[in-house]
Amino acid sequence: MSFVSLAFLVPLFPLIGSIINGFFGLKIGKDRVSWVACAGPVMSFAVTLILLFSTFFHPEGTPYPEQSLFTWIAAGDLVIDFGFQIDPLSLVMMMVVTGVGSIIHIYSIGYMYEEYSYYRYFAYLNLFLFSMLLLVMGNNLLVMFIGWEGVGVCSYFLIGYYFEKKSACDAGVKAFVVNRVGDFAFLLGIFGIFKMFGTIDFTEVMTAAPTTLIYDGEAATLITLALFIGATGKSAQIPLYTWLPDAMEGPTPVSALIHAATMVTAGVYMVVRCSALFNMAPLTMMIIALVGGGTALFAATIGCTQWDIKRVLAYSTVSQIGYMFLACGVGAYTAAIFHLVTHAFFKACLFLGSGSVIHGMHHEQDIRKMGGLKDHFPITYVTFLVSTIAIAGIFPFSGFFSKDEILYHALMDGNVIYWGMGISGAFITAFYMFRLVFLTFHGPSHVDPHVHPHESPKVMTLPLIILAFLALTGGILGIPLIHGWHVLHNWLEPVLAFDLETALHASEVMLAEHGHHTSFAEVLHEAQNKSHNIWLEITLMIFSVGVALAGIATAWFFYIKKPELPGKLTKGQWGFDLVENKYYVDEFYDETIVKPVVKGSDLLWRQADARGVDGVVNGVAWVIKLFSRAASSFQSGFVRNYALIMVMGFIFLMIVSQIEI
Amino acid sequence: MFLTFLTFLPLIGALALAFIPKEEEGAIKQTALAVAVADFLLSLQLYADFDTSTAEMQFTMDVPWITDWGISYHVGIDGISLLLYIMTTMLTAISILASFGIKKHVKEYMMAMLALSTGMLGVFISLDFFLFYVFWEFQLVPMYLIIGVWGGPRRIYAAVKFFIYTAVGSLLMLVAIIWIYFHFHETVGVFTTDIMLITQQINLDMIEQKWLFCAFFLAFAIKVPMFPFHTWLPDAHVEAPTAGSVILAGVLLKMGTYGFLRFNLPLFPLASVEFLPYVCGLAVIGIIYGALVAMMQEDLKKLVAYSSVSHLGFVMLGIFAFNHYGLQGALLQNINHGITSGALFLLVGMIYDRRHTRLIADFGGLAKVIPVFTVCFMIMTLSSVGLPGTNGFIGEFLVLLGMFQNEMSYAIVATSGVILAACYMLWMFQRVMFLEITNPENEKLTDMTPRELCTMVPLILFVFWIGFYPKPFTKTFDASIEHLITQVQPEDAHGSQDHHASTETTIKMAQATAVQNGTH
Amino acid sequence: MELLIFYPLALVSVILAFLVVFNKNAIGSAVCLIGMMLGLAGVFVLMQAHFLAILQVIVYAGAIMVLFMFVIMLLNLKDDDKGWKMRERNVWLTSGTGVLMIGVLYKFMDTTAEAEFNSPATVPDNFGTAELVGTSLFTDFVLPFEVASILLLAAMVGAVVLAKSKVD
Amino acid sequence: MIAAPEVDLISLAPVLVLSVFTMLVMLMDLFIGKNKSALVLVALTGLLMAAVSSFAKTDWPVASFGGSYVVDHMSVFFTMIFCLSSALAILLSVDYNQREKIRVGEYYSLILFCTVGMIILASSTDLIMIFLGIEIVSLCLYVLAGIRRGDSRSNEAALKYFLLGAFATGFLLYGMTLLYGSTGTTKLAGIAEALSSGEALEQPLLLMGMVLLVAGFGFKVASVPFHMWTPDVYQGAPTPVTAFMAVGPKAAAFAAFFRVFTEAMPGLAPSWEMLLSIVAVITMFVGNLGAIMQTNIKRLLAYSSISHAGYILIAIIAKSSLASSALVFYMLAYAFMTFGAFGIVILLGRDGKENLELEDYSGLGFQAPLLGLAMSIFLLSLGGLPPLAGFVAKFYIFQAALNEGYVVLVVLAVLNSAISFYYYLRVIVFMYMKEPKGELKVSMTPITLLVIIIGILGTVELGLFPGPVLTLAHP
Amino acid sequence: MVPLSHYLIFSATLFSIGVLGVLIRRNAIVVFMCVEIMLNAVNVSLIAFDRYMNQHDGQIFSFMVMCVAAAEVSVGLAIVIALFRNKATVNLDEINLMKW
Repeated sequence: MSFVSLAFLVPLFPLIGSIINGFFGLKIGKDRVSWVACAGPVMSFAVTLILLFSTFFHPEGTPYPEQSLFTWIAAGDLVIDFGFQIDPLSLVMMMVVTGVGSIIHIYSIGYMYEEYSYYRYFAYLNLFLFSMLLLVMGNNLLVMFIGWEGVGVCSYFLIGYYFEKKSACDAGVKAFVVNRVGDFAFLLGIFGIFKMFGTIDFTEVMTAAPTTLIYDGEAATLITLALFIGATGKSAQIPLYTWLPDAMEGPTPVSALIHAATMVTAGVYMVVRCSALFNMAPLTMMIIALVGGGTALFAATIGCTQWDIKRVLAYSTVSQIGYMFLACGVGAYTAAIFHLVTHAFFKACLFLGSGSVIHGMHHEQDIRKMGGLKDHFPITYVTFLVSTIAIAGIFPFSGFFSKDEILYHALMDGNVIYWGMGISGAFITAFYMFRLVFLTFHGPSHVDPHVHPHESPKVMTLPLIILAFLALTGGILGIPLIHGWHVLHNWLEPVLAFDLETALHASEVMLAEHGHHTSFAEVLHEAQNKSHNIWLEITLMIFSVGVALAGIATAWFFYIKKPELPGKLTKGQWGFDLVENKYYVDEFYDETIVKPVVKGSDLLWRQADARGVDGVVNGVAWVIKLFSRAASSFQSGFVRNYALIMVMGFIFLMIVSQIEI
Repeated sequence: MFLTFLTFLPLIGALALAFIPKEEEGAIKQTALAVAVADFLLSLQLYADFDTSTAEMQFTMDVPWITDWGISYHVGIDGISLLLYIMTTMLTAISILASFGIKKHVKEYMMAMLALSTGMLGVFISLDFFLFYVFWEFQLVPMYLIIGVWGGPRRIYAAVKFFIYTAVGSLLMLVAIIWIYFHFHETVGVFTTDIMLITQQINLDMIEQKWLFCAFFLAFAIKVPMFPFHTWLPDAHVEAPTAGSVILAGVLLKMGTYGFLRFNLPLFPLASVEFLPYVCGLAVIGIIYGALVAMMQEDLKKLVAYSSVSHLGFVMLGIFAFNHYGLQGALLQNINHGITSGALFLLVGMIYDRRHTRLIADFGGLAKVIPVFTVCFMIMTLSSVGLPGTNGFIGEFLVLLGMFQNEMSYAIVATSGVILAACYMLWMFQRVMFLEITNPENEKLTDMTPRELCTMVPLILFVFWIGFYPKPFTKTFDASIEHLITQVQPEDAHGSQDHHASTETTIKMAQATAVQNGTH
Repeated sequence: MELLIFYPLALVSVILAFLVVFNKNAIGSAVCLIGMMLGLAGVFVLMQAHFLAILQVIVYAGAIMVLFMFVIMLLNLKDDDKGWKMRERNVWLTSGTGVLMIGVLYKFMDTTAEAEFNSPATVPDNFGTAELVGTSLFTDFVLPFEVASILLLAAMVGAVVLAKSKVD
Repeated sequence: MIAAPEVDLISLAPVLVLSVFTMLVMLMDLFIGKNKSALVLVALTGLLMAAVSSFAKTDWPVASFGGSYVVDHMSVFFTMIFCLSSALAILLSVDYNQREKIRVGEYYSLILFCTVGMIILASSTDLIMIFLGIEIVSLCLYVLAGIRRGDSRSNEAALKYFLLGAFATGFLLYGMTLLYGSTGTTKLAGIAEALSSGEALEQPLLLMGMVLLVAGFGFKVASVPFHMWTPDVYQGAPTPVTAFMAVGPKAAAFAAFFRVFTEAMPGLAPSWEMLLSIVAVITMFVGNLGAIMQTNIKRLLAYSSISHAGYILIAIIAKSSLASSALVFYMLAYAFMTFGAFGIVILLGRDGKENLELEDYSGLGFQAPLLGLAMSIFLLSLGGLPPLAGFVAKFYIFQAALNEGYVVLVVLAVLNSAISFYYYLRVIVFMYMKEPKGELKVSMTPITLLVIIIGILGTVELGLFPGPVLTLAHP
Repeated sequence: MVPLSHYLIFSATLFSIGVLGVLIRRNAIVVFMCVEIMLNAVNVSLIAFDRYMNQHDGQIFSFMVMCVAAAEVSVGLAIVIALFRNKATVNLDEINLMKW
């Protein structure tokens, strides 16, 4: 018996939890709700572990097992199974999702306990896990797409959890709609893949990709571009990132789980999952790298100016995911996944920490009204600091390893521009993260005297400790330098293996068939000549740690040493205003897309539809009525009129008959 | 014979109702419901006995009717009509259950509903042009009465508009039918109105096909309704009583798409291919336009009505994809739309019964007061949005996939409709269900009654059933779709390569384009 | 020669017809009508339709017109019909129609004048006599003749129904 | 020596039988007392006998009286329709006459006289006979329209009808004269022969004669622009007479119209097709458009009958034997629907108040459900909704026209059908969708109900199972 | 010898005068008299045709026309009388109870 047949249990447990809580949550009481809710992810985690261990013994070189539950859609030659794929990549994601998910579920018990619709929260959260697991486990694009949209909708519900707040609702809708824009492109990508491959099964597509697509061909570029746009929607990249900061309207654990650790990284996962396609499209790769790097830098700058503790973290998330895409863009998929994992740890911890603070501060989120909290929140402070150091990339915290791997690959496989963007982003990251720490936990207290800050209960701090520990040690997964020690790399190798030579050769053959003799020898040569330069890597590491420290120092200077300085410096600076207002991107979208669409629709309805299209219909009726009035107005009741009309009619017929002959 | 019995059972029921005294409203309601439910349950037998391996008509019955003109009572069901038929019986039962709250003229109302059911069922089973036309027009009358007598304030306007608008279209179809009748006699030598026979043997040249296509198109496009023939729909929906809207959205609109599948494609394959750009263009416009206009609606029913315009655009797109995916998607989307929009109208009707308003602005914060209702509404909203895992997704996906294989550009534009769908549905949902309760009247709302829940539960089940396991539904289509494609295909030989072709040819085509536009 | 008789007769008839239309007095109109009918009788004679000419005088100018006079007297109509004025809003319509009518008439005359009708057949002497007409009436046209009786009967019943004084 | 005239009394049997019964009615009226119900029986018997005797000759077509009278498929079928419509009219009048205190003796005999005229009209193939037939019918109708002598509307209707009718007779007569003048004969067959030789076609007067005939017949069948009398007369005439006028005489006029144009002037077809097409289209439009604004049910039905004349004209234009069957079938279907509808109009009237405004129909559908249903059936059938007689009839006419290739005409007719639904539905709107003003009191007089039931049966039967009648109607 | 066209034109003229009279007179009886002018005009044509074709059909026809005219006059005048009893007028412009 293969353990893979247990795979379906992984998403099933949260689903059951969700259904129980959703339907009976109000009746069974909060305690039972908590149990049911946490049991789901924890059991899933357990099953995932089993699957993980069974995969350790997977014979090399054989395809990874898939579990097909049933034929989902069948239309002609299109057969889509509802199936799961258990391979190293999905297992990594499943571990993250169920692991971090379990922790956050536990945390939520404490955080959400006072809520009336506690059960609803957990029902959503379990449902989210279910969708997320479908996303990562699906063995074809469409199952992935269920999860893809499912997490979107759960995110919508959870962002709008406080549905009485307008801002929360708006944020939810915004998140969903912006995600949908991405989904739109994703769908097109799926269509394109089907058109090219005749299947949407991951294994088949990825196997066929090198020999079916033409390297750098139009089809490859367009499909991957569509997929990538889909990813930008889900993973909050330029230009579709605007929903994520607003998504902070949701409860904080949600931000931790969905908007930091799991869902937003789905885009990265998808790109990695389809790496074979992306490898065929260097143009797309370039775009991905640019967008990723750009986002990393861009979001980081905004992060420096925000005052809401969660928003800072949100922009930080956007920025960190940018790094992951940067990695994808240069073909360093392992690095992307690595960063994804470590980011899940430290960012979840950061969010939960901020949640703890918010909880203890009675839902105060403005860091200007905090300060000096480290005494009130000892555990939170320590864990928060650990994660902050991790994100800043200080050795030997996890963030250091993953980020440096990305930066290294950006320089080696990409170019100095990518690296430049990355490294400047790193500096700013260190700066604004420590700005956050300093403003929140250090310095003088600005706490409202009516608020009595208090540390959170154990059920909340325990997860913090676990996550902080992971953030500290997560780097083990990818210790660099020594070949063979990069656990994650070895682990993912079979999934990401890509034979560029065969692919290029196949492309040459296909092009030749159409009379285009193109040689990809140069590309191949370039790719093969890349070698691991260990000294360069070490240099880069030292440099980037230095940069991070510089960032921390700057933050210290501005916010501890001379706390009055930032205010003075930024006052009246248009540049600062620009950044503080997030480059007015939201306003820009509002003016260029939302408002025109709304106004246009209104016009369309009131003018085009009601007056135009329906106007024609009613106009016809009106004309008929008019004619009708005319027709009966001849009926004057006077006999001689009638006779007159008869004569006129006769004459008319006379004339007609004369014309005819 | 069984089919005939099923079809006329509601009418018999309606006649039986005539003998129950007016005052005994309870008995009337129960009898009507019993008849409708019995009809539904019995119609399931059709599904059980249906042979999915053949595209032949099944359960046929062919009795000479007007022999002088070669008209016969010829009925039967194939994969295209089976599910529509069963859905009709189901929605009839549900709408009758949903109309128990009706206040005035209960007896007449129930009679009209049952008569309407017979009319609609007849449309789906008719295999004779004359018979088809009879049913097609016949069902207008009960629907007209349902809107006009039991509808809202502007009911008369809406009812008359509905009737006349539809009649205008179908009368031109009548002309076309007669024309075909004579043409068939001239070319084949038989006076007949048998659809099967004519479909098999008719031989029309391009010009003739074009004209006839247009005549049929108008009739069906109005019924669907396609942009720009859609304006009767919002009015009819807004004014119709709940059950009327359910039937209207659930079944009546399907007659249009059914007509395309049954007549336009098989009879006029050349013209269908010729007009593909226009029809698809209109469908795509309908998708976008319906969505945009729906976004601005202030009335819940109107919003759902415009969303129907948008959804039916998808169905049309699927039909004109001319391939298995598209057609399957279209057929499934037909069913989906019946379930989802039907449910949405039911839900809107429920809050209308409580608040006597449908204006979105009058609501807000309902989620807190009526949670069960909110959940149902949410599920249907998401189904309407086309969330994967619900029925809406499967249909839209297949349609768009099919169209993408055929004509990429339409599919791309149409796909953007899914974004807009999210916009208008969620925005509406937010304004109705979320936010603070602004209107104190909303605080006193009561949640769904068991009866109302009874109407919703089957629909919700279908939403997820089709969403996760559509096979029992799609398998009924397969043979018929294959058959339909072969009917359209022969004339479509060169164009068909890229839509029906195997993966290899698709790849080759794509490669050729890649070469032409390649970056090298 | 015949033209010399035809023209005056025709002229007089036309003038009398006009007088019927333009006479302000109903009695006057009736008298003119009688005159016109007599004129027509003359024209009939000119065409050798003697029998019809006699009938014209007896039935038309005699019986029918007497009935007219009788009713006019009976109703004791005053000169409430002031001439031939028409309702003003129809002036333009009527005049337009008149113009067109004249056009049609012109067209008619034009075509008739242009048409080369065969010169009249040489008719036997007894053409138009009661004998020949009667023979025709009782042989070829016996059915119309009989049917006319139904017509007259029906008319009689009708006239009685409507004109009976007692309303019951 | 006078040659013995060719007399074929057997061909003439229905006319003779009916004439005899007519006189019988008149005579009996004088001798039986106050209770006149026996007259109804006699009249109905007469009509029945006439209908039966129309089958005295079965080897159709039989021409007699030197080609001025014919017994053929059309004439026999029309005779049946006339007898049916007159019988229905008489039945419809029984209660009405009692209510309105109309002298029944003359009334019935006039209807019978009129029927005689109609039979003559439909069977004649001689211009003189046709002229006489038309005059018999018209004279009876003038009187019938004005038979409610105390009612000024009735008077007015009679006067209008009479003056315009006489005026139109002038046109008709002039047309016949010119036709006679250009062909030298009054027999339809002779005219056709003369025209077929081609020489007569050159006659300049022929065309004018044809136009005059269109005008003359157009008046009788109430086609635009010679329809002006219709609404007023239909409204003013007693309701049973209106129903009668709308069916019997109209059918007769159409029969003659059809005969004259298709049998006598096939050679001129290109020109009169054109004219009639124009007339038909205008008629349909004016009829339907005019009806939309009406608030009086009788006026509404009058306009509706105008529009129906337009549809029927299409059958004349199509002029095939299929068209003649279509014409016959249409008139039969029309008879059932119209009598049914007018029956309900009569039922709704009461002493002193006829309740003819649409407002008076408010709530009828729910207060008298069966009557409402019946009225809906008649109106929808008039509109041409399947599966009712009106639909099959229209279907038949469209068939005939399409078979001859008149697509545009049919499309226009079909559009008109759609327009017509508007006002038919309007009545239904009043019956079902408006609140009643007060309590409706409908006196269910049995004989009128009988007519309505016959109407329903006919309408539904012809709609659902037209087979047998179609077989009969097709030569 | 008078040409046929003369008779026809004469007849047409009279017919037109009759039509004119119908259109412009208000007195119902006079209007009816104008109709009689029209019928007479037709009779002229009929007999003229007869004369020129040496037939009797036209004369029979005009005989029937006279017959019909007589019948019409009796009915018509009866109608006028009936109307006059109710409304005491024969002015056509005052007789328009029913219109539109």
